[in-house]
Amino acid sequence: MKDTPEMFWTGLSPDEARKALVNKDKSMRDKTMTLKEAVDTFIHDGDNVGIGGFVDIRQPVAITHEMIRHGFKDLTLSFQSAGMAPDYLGAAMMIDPDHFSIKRLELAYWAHEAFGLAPMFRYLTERGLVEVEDWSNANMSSRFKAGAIGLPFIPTRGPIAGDVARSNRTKIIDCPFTHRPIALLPASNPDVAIIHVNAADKYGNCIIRGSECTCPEISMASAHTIVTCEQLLSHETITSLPKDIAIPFLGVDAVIEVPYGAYPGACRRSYYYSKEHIADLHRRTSVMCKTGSKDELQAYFDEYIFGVDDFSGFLDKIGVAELLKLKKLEAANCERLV
Amino acid sequence: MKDTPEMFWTGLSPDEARKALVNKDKSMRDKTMTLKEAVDTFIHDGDNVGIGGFVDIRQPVAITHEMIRHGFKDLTLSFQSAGMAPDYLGAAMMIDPDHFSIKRLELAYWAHEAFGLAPMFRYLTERGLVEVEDWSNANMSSRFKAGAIGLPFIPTRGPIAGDVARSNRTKIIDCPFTHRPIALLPASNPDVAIIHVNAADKYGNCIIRGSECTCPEISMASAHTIVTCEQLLSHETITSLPKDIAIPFLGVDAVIEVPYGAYPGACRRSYYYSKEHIADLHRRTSVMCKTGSKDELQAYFDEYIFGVDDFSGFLDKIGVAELLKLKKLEAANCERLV
Amino acid sequence: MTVSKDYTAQEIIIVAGAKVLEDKRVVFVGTGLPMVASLLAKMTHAPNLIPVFEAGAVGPHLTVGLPVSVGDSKTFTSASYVKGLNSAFEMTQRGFADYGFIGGAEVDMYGNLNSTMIGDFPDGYQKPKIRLPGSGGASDMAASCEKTILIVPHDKRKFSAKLQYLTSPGHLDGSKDARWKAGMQGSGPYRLISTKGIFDFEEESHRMRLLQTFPGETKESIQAETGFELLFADNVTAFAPPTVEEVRLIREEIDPTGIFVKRA
Amino acid sequence: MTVSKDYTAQEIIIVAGAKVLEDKRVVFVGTGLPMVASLLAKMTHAPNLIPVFEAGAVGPHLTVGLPVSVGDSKTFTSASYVKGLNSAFEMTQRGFADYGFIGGAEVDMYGNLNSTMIGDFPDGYQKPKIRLPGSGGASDMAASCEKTILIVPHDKRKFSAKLQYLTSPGHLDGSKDARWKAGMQGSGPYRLISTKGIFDFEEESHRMRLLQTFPGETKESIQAETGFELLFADNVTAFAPPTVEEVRLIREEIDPTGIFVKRA
Repeated sequence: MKDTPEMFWTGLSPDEARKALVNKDKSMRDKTMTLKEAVDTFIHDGDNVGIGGFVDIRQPVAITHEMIRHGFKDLTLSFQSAGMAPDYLGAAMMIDPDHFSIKRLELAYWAHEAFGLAPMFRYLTERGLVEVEDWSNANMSSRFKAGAIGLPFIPTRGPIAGDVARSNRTKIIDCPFTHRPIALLPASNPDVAIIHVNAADKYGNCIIRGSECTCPEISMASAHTIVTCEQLLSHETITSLPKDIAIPFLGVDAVIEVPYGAYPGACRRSYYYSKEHIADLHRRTSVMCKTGSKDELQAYFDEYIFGVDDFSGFLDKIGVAELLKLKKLEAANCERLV
Repeated sequence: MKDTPEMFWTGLSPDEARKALVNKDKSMRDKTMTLKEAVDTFIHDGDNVGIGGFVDIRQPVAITHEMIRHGFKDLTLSFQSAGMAPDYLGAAMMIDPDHFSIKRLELAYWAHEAFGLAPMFRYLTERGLVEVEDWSNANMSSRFKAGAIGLPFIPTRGPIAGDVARSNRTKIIDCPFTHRPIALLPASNPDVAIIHVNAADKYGNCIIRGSECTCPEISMASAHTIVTCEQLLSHETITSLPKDIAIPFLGVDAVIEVPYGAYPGACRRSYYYSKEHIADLHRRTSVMCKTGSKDELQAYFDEYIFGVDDFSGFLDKIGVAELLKLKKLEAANCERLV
Repeated sequence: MTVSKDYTAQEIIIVAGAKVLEDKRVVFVGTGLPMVASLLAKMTHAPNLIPVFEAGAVGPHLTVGLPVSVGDSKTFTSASYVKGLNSAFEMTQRGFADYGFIGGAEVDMYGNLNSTMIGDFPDGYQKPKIRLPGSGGASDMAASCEKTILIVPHDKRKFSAKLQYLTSPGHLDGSKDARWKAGMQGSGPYRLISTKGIFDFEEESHRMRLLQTFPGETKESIQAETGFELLFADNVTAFAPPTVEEVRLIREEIDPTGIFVKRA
Repeated sequence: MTVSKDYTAQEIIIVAGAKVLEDKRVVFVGTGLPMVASLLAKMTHAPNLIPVFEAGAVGPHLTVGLPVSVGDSKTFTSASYVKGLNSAFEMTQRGFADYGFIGGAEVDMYGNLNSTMIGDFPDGYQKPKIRLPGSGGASDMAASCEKTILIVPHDKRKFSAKLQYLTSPGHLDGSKDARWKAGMQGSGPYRLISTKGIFDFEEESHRMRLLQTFPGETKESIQAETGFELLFADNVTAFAPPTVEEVRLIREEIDPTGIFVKRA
């Protein structure tokens, strides 16, 4: 019915994704480790990285900081709508592409809603430094879902007409039941998922408050999953309400307790956004976009990422007052005692 | 790749299902009514009825009793695995097909696991009194899911080879991405869903404990949904933990508080199975299968269904001791204070 | 109701957007002005409006303040359902969303929208002149909400004869049943609200048609700032300016800190 | 370990089934004897076995007793995940289930199973001689679990040259890559446990092959009760009878009220 781009798989093909799971140790075992160990073990150059959260909620910020300290080449980033996580990774590429580079983006949206555009996205795309494949939010969410449930594709009634479906690997067929056109979306099975959640046990059973975004789907779709959590709880506490578990231990490979691990983004029940911190990073990035000078952006990275050993070092620089302020704002959002 | 049965839709076609929703009042309004009103308003002769629960857990028994008192003709019953609900409806047809009749079954399984076969199923099928379309549990669950999410079909890697896919409207195509065969299952959009849940508010927001079975999918797929609940709670209480809501008010048309509404089946946190009551109904049905005499089965219906005005009349005949015994057993299953 | 003499272009858009919404309907709310318009509708003629947000919240009462994101924690408190993105879009695909608000950087005469890129598609797709954020959920809402309400600031380049990229499908080429034939659901663009007036799409041609002018605008002034030929309703009327009370609600009750509504 | 002199046909099946299961693996547990076998495995050599039930429970510790149904409340207490049927089957389709137990009223030499009907398919489908319960989740497990373990009581009519209905796909016609070519995942039937012995499926032909005989049986006695020609492993061994402790665990700890395991 139309020319579709040539088919290829990024991350794992459906058959590779199945094989990866068959051969995997699925046992209920202690998966706690340091974030450095997790990033070093489960992320590799060239990987397709599935990013959890949505815009600036529950973005896996601490994991991106550790990835930047580590350095990676030629990553593919897959997400529906994201802000802070690709911001950090994109800015890292802007200041030193030899240390950290993104090859490709499969996405629906990279910006910050009320907090404005992502200058990193404009910088990388308008200079042609990354490949882009545009999808919609429902497209990307469905692609992760297809990957999570072992299907090679999933149908959608979504943006079947227009240029989105022409920018990507969507295939449009005649529905064999209704004989109307329907779009088929190829599954996404990333090599590794990076996810921040509210609580987890050491086996990787995760509780998410507020929107689950597409985190369960990305975790179950990926060959490996790194989870940071606000709170590490006992298995007995986590399973006392089994229906609260959004991601079962089977979908998780590494668990790290990182309070405020999504800061300066928000995490329901724990903290609201730091609009100011986000704006500061964007301002420094915009300077580089406009003047070509990376000094201010480099200074941010030197202070907050390269200048600390881990995310607790970053939080020390942010300071207690800021963190308590955001905690208080979030308690009001939730109308609850903390 | 193979001959597939001719395509037709039972219940609503995908396009009809969409239209039914577009024209529907979706407002948050008081949907409480009597079960008699609900059955009279939302179920009609010839309807495709989607049955919630699984085998003998959370079967909508009270609703089936009211349906039998009302009398219906030529129903299609759609479910994955069910026990007590089709048992009652099937037995009603056995004793008086002029008052109550089933035309067709779309199902994966009708029996009782540890509690044995369903003699009603054997009676109706071995005499050729109902049309049957066999599917698997994942097939039926996926078909309801496709209906719930507005898709005309959903792919599956399930029993693509063998006779199940030859018994039904599955279509097998070459996957346009992997070029391996894949099965496509047509959506199921029943005319009406009958569902029993743990708790609901008057708008129809439902909380389910233990397995959600396929209840959310069936509710969202159907043109109308009748929900009975163990406990009617305030909107504020139900929404104080929004993530516990398994079915939103948008998917519900009638809400009736019916404690023990799944008895003699089980309902997590509330009561365990009554193996004895189930066995008694089966024994009476088996007599009719073997001897042709419907007296014992008729006596059951006369006493427990036609002889009472509503489900509370049935419970009165069951008696307090039995209900308290099953409640106590279930508390032990859940390891919790009641 | 006293007419306000002190309102901004954003505020008249918000008031117009609110008025399009019927009470007791489900509205899929995008970020920004649609949130403010939906809250204003709820506080005025549509107290039982049901908002749905794409991160997954259904029907929150929004008593804890204006969300800054469609995934904001404020959308989950008192919600009647919270799963994730798939659930929100699946419900919409099923037919549960009566209205959806969408915006874009460009719109054409059939209500198609661009929020992806300025430049040459497909040849310049990998190196656009200006890269916009991308579809997000806009193209999904455009495909599957029953009716969509478009919000686009009015200028000649934004109201374009030919989009540089078609992100969110409207009435496509305007031909009969074009959306249906393409495989989509929903009846497509229902209203467009710009900084100059309110438009619908004529039943046969599906072309943009001026219904109401905002204060200070005329058919001619609006056509002059539009990059294609507009249709005009038989009876183009003047849209009443916001009332003092509406402006007060926006500034004092809904967005007191100016998250989306700028004072200037 | 003392060998028991007092065990039933069900009990030796349970012991054999338990022994097939490796520790730390995921087993999709069907109703009946597979539940007892999985619990026995957990209590003996496989304490970290992970049971999955098709109503949706993943990894419960099963400390509140033997479930009577795969949707029994006992499966949810202490579970690590509970959604519904779709989630359980989706996980299996994805590849999370290492083993699945399935049964049937008929099995053929390639491990295909019938649990739907006795009669003439397709002509007599709408009026079968004997109507069985139907697939339930069996055909899904057969298609998508990585390895399946079949449990079928041994008699000549049940071990049939030609199934009257193929519910749960095994090795299909036994040809090379038949399952793969048909579009399924999983390597198919891995073991079959009958009331007479333990079988695998030969690598090339995918035909049923006797590995071990239960006490009192020989190659010949088993072939005599099988409706097709069996293959025999090079070294057919005798399966050790259940131990006193295994029988005690089954009767006293796992199924004290005889839900699935009959005393006779």
